[in-house]
Amino acid sequence: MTILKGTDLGISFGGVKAVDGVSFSVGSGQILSIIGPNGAGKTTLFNIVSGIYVASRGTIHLADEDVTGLAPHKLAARGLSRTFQNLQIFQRMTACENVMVGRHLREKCNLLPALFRTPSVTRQNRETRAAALDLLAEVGLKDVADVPAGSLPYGACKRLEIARALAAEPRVLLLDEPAAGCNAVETEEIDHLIRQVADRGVAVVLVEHDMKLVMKISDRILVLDRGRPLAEGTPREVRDDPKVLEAYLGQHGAREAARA
Amino acid sequence: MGALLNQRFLTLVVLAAVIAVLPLLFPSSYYFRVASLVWVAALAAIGLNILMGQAGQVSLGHAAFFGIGAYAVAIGPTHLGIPSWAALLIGAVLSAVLAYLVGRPILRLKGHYLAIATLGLGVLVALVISTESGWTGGPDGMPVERLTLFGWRVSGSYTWYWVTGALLLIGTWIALNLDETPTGRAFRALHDSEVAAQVVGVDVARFKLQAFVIAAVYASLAGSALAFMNGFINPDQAGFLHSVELVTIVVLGGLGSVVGSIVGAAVLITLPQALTVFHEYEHLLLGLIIIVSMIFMRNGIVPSLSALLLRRARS
Amino acid sequence: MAEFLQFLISGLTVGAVYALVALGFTLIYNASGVVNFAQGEFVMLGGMVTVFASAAGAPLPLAALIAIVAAVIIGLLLHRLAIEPARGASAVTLIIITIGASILLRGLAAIVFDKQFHKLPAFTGETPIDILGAAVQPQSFWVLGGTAVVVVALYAFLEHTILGKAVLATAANRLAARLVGINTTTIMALAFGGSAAIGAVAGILVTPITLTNYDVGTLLALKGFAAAMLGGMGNPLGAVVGGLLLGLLEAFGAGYLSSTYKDAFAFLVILFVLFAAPQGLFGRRVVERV
Amino acid sequence: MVMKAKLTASLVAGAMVLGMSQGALAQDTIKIGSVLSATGPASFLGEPEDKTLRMYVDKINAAGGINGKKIELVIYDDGGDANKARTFATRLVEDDEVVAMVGGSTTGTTMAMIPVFEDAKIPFISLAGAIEVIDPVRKFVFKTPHTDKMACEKIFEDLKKRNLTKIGLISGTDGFGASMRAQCVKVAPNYGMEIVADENYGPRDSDMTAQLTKIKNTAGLQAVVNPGFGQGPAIVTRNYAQLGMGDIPFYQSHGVASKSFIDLAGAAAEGVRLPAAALLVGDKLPESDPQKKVVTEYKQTYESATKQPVSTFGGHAYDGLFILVEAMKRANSTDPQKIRDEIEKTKGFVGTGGIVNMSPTDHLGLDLSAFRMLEIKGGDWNLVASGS
Repeated sequence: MTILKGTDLGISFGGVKAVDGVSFSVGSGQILSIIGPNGAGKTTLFNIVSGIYVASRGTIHLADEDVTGLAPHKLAARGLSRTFQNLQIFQRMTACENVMVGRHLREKCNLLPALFRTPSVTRQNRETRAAALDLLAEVGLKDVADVPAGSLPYGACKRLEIARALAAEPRVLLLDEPAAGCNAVETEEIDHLIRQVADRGVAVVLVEHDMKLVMKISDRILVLDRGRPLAEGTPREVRDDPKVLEAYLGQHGAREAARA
Repeated sequence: MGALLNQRFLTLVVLAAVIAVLPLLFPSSYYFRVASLVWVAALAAIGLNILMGQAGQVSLGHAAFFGIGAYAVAIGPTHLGIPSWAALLIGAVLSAVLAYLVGRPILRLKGHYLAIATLGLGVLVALVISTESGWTGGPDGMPVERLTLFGWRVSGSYTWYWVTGALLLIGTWIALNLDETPTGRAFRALHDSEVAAQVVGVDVARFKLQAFVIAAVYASLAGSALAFMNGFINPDQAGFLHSVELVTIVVLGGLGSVVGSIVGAAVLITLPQALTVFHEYEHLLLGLIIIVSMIFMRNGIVPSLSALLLRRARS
Repeated sequence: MAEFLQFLISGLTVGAVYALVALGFTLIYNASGVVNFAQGEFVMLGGMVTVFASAAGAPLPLAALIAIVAAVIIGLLLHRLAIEPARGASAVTLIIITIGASILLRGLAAIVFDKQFHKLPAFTGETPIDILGAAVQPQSFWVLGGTAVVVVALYAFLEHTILGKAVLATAANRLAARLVGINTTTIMALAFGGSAAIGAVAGILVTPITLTNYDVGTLLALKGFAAAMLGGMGNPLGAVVGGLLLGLLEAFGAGYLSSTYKDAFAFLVILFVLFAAPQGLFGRRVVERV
Repeated sequence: MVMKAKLTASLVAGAMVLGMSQGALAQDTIKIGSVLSATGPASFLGEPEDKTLRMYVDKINAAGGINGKKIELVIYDDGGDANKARTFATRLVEDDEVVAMVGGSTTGTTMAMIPVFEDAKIPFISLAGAIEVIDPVRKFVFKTPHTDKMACEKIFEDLKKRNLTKIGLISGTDGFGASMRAQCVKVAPNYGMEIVADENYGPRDSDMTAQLTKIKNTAGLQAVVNPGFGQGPAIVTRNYAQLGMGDIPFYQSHGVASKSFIDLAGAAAEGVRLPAAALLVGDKLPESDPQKKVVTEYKQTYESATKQPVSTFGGHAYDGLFILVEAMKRANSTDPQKIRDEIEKTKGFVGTGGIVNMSPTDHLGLDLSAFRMLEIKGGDWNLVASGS
């Protein structure tokens, strides 16, 4: 069943149509990849879907509810979680605290008990930390749990963001270039991780440049070019679509590729 | 976790010990007076530090809440016949309500725009206080009735040293409590990345507002304490320069460091007292000391020194 | 009508000074990201040095020149000794440094000069000029004209010289500017020197009207900052418009509403403008990039 | 270079003061304290007060001190901040253990310090203007400057003589201006005055034409009074002339009583009237005037030592110091209680502000005759002949 559906989405900045008439849908346990050349509007689309930008047209439905224009934290409360292409980790907090913030929606968060640190607050804190440590173990960061996140290497930060996004126990997970800057072994690990998450019934939407990874794990692929949808289909359909080749390699390159 | 709990506990024990032992070194009650001023300023600064250091939101008008707290305990008993202790609570509630009401639109602003908006709020409150002289005594200020608790009349430098010291201890305890809770983490998260905090479900506007209200209540209580202690209050305490002084204490001591706010207050309150021997060079030296310490301890006194000690210990 | 004109000219004259202070804020902010709360002290220096140089026998134009040079030297020293060593520190740390600098400069002025109020003679006499019933001091025209000259000169410098374009490039993106070979340290020094000069000019122009002493800077810094934010931080045009607007708000507020609450009126307008336009009137609408 | 030498000197001096602060000479000296606003917005009050006190304490000591004991003067600068003043007051009482205090430049700082001296039972001679300092009478608090109420009365008296009753007020919103405005509004009916315009300006404002335009256009206006101090009244006076209001009689207060006002306001000051102490017109007083000798001597001493024009503010400090010194001589004791009693008995003291006759119900001891009505003519103060 479809859990996240975007219909005819569009937004423009200073007259430039960054996203223009894009529709997509993804079901629970499915992996949808969004690909396209730089500037195709992939991240912008993510920002619209996660509520950071407000679309100038189109609608978004999350589990059949119209969530168009809802603020990010409200979308998060409805089960949408994401990572960022250029890292948005909490630099001054430890790795573990980063993931604990990810559990925010699962925690009781009343001000007065917090100020006077009632026993229930301490207990909840212990539980949250345990859950966070489990997630860190899952992404292979258990050893650095109490290290300030700002001092972690790039690849570790990428995985930390995934752990934080997972901590919210989302129904839909948007991953923006999770494998960027990772070596082959790390990419392999992320590949496994994404598969696992999807198998748990989470809908995953992925923006990724690593075509090997995309072709391997995607159920469906959406190709964007200059903000417009170019093609949509299974990995195989998309790979064989001449329009896609052309967009990626230019007309000349497409002819070359067709000949090869 | 155990280590963190200990650190929190240790901070409180050390602070309590300092408050308890200092009087043994004081030759006269003038020193009690200066120390009480430090405790009061530190209390206000700790609150402001929750807003600035934890949640990362600037307030250049924080003395407004200090002034509201101070004038509540001056006006309440004098003009309205409200008992002093109730006026203190009313002041805190008023500050919280004002912070809640103006916080919503103001906290949508970012960085310098937030600074000017809070500054504007501070100027407005100070202006009302100094103009409505029928209630507030105008620019020359007004007397404050002594605080009476269960028949005990709280007065004298010595008594106020202990009262403000106890207040500071409670304020410190609460601020340290906040650190390791969902609320405290939400503050720090939205400071580092608002957008990332939002997408994991943190209602950024709500938490900014909470931090603003907490900081306002701290300032209001500190203001009330000072008014009771002085038995007199004037609009300077609500003014722009006092706001700047509070921000300077927070930054000088160290953004985000509770101990830093206490150290910052100690430095900025005692420095002018120590510099009086230099007569006309007092202000020049004060400015110089602020510049030099910010250059060499750019993260603030406490964070910079503890980082230095940590490095020493490692090598 | 005469009343309206009187308020208008009074507001514009005061506003022009706010505009110049705001312009100084903007220049330094653009080049370095620093909000310089010592900006008001440059205005104080401009007035005080001119007063003391002319008391020592220098003719007014020479005294004014000495004042500008003195302010520029102080501006450069401020950059070299206080801002440059703290390079990379957080914005709020740098603000506290400039507040320290402002306390220091005020203390220094109280010692080097004195704590008395001083005046300068109006440049071209004090006989008021009648404009449709409004009585205007000739010095007002010097203030307005001087401000216009500074604004035009700054505009020409920024738009039509290589160095000016380097300043704009640094303002737009410091890292990129460095990558294309712009010495951003020099640009920052230039900005501090330039805004000190602008401040000093403001001080010289306005002292015949407003008088000066060692601590006139604090309030001017406050108002100039407000003006810069009203216009939109980092936008020179915004600084000028914000300054003039603030001056007009005060004058019309005092004239038509309440002279007691005229500052309240000005700040209320600032608050409502910011609620409607969180980046000020001419600020860049930034789209968050994530 | 000079600055550096001066700095070194004060560093050394500072270190010495620190070293000896515990008063090795306590037996042979009398400690007098002072808290003044020598910097900040009220520095034009605090600075001449500071200079006067230091200058005359040196003179008294050079002449052998009081009953053989030298005066040790401790002065702190509160920067105009009442909270700081309060702390310094505590410091004077608790740490420096002074036997008396002459200071408190503004009403705000004075009011904040009063409880300290009342509690410690140490006499406090304030240099602040407002009437609330001595009304109600507090046992240990005295003051030397004329009250703002008296200034209003003196002005209204003069207006009445000229048959002018419809007045406009333009007041500073600082403590002095606001307090005097309130007093003027209060006593106006006693003199048949009607306040037809009532405007205000901030203590740091640089243009008051908007307020003055409003006053000018008020129907029936006959005279304007400007309660205020600092540079504000100078700007008001200039704007007054700029708007061509010169033919409407204009009154300043005793808050501008220094030659620098005439200097700052320039030609615009011509014809302005104000109530002030005899100090400003010492050379124009008839030989028979009892104050002539005191005020000309003080003026000469102050102006030759500081190269700055004399002000009545410094004069208030002079009066306070000598009222105290004479009380101490009479008491022949350093017991604060005895000194207080003697201050209260001050009779016929000829000071710069007038002839002081204190009593248990009057801790100021001046009457309206202490004020002279002056008019600025030819760039100088002139006595207004009574009856004109």
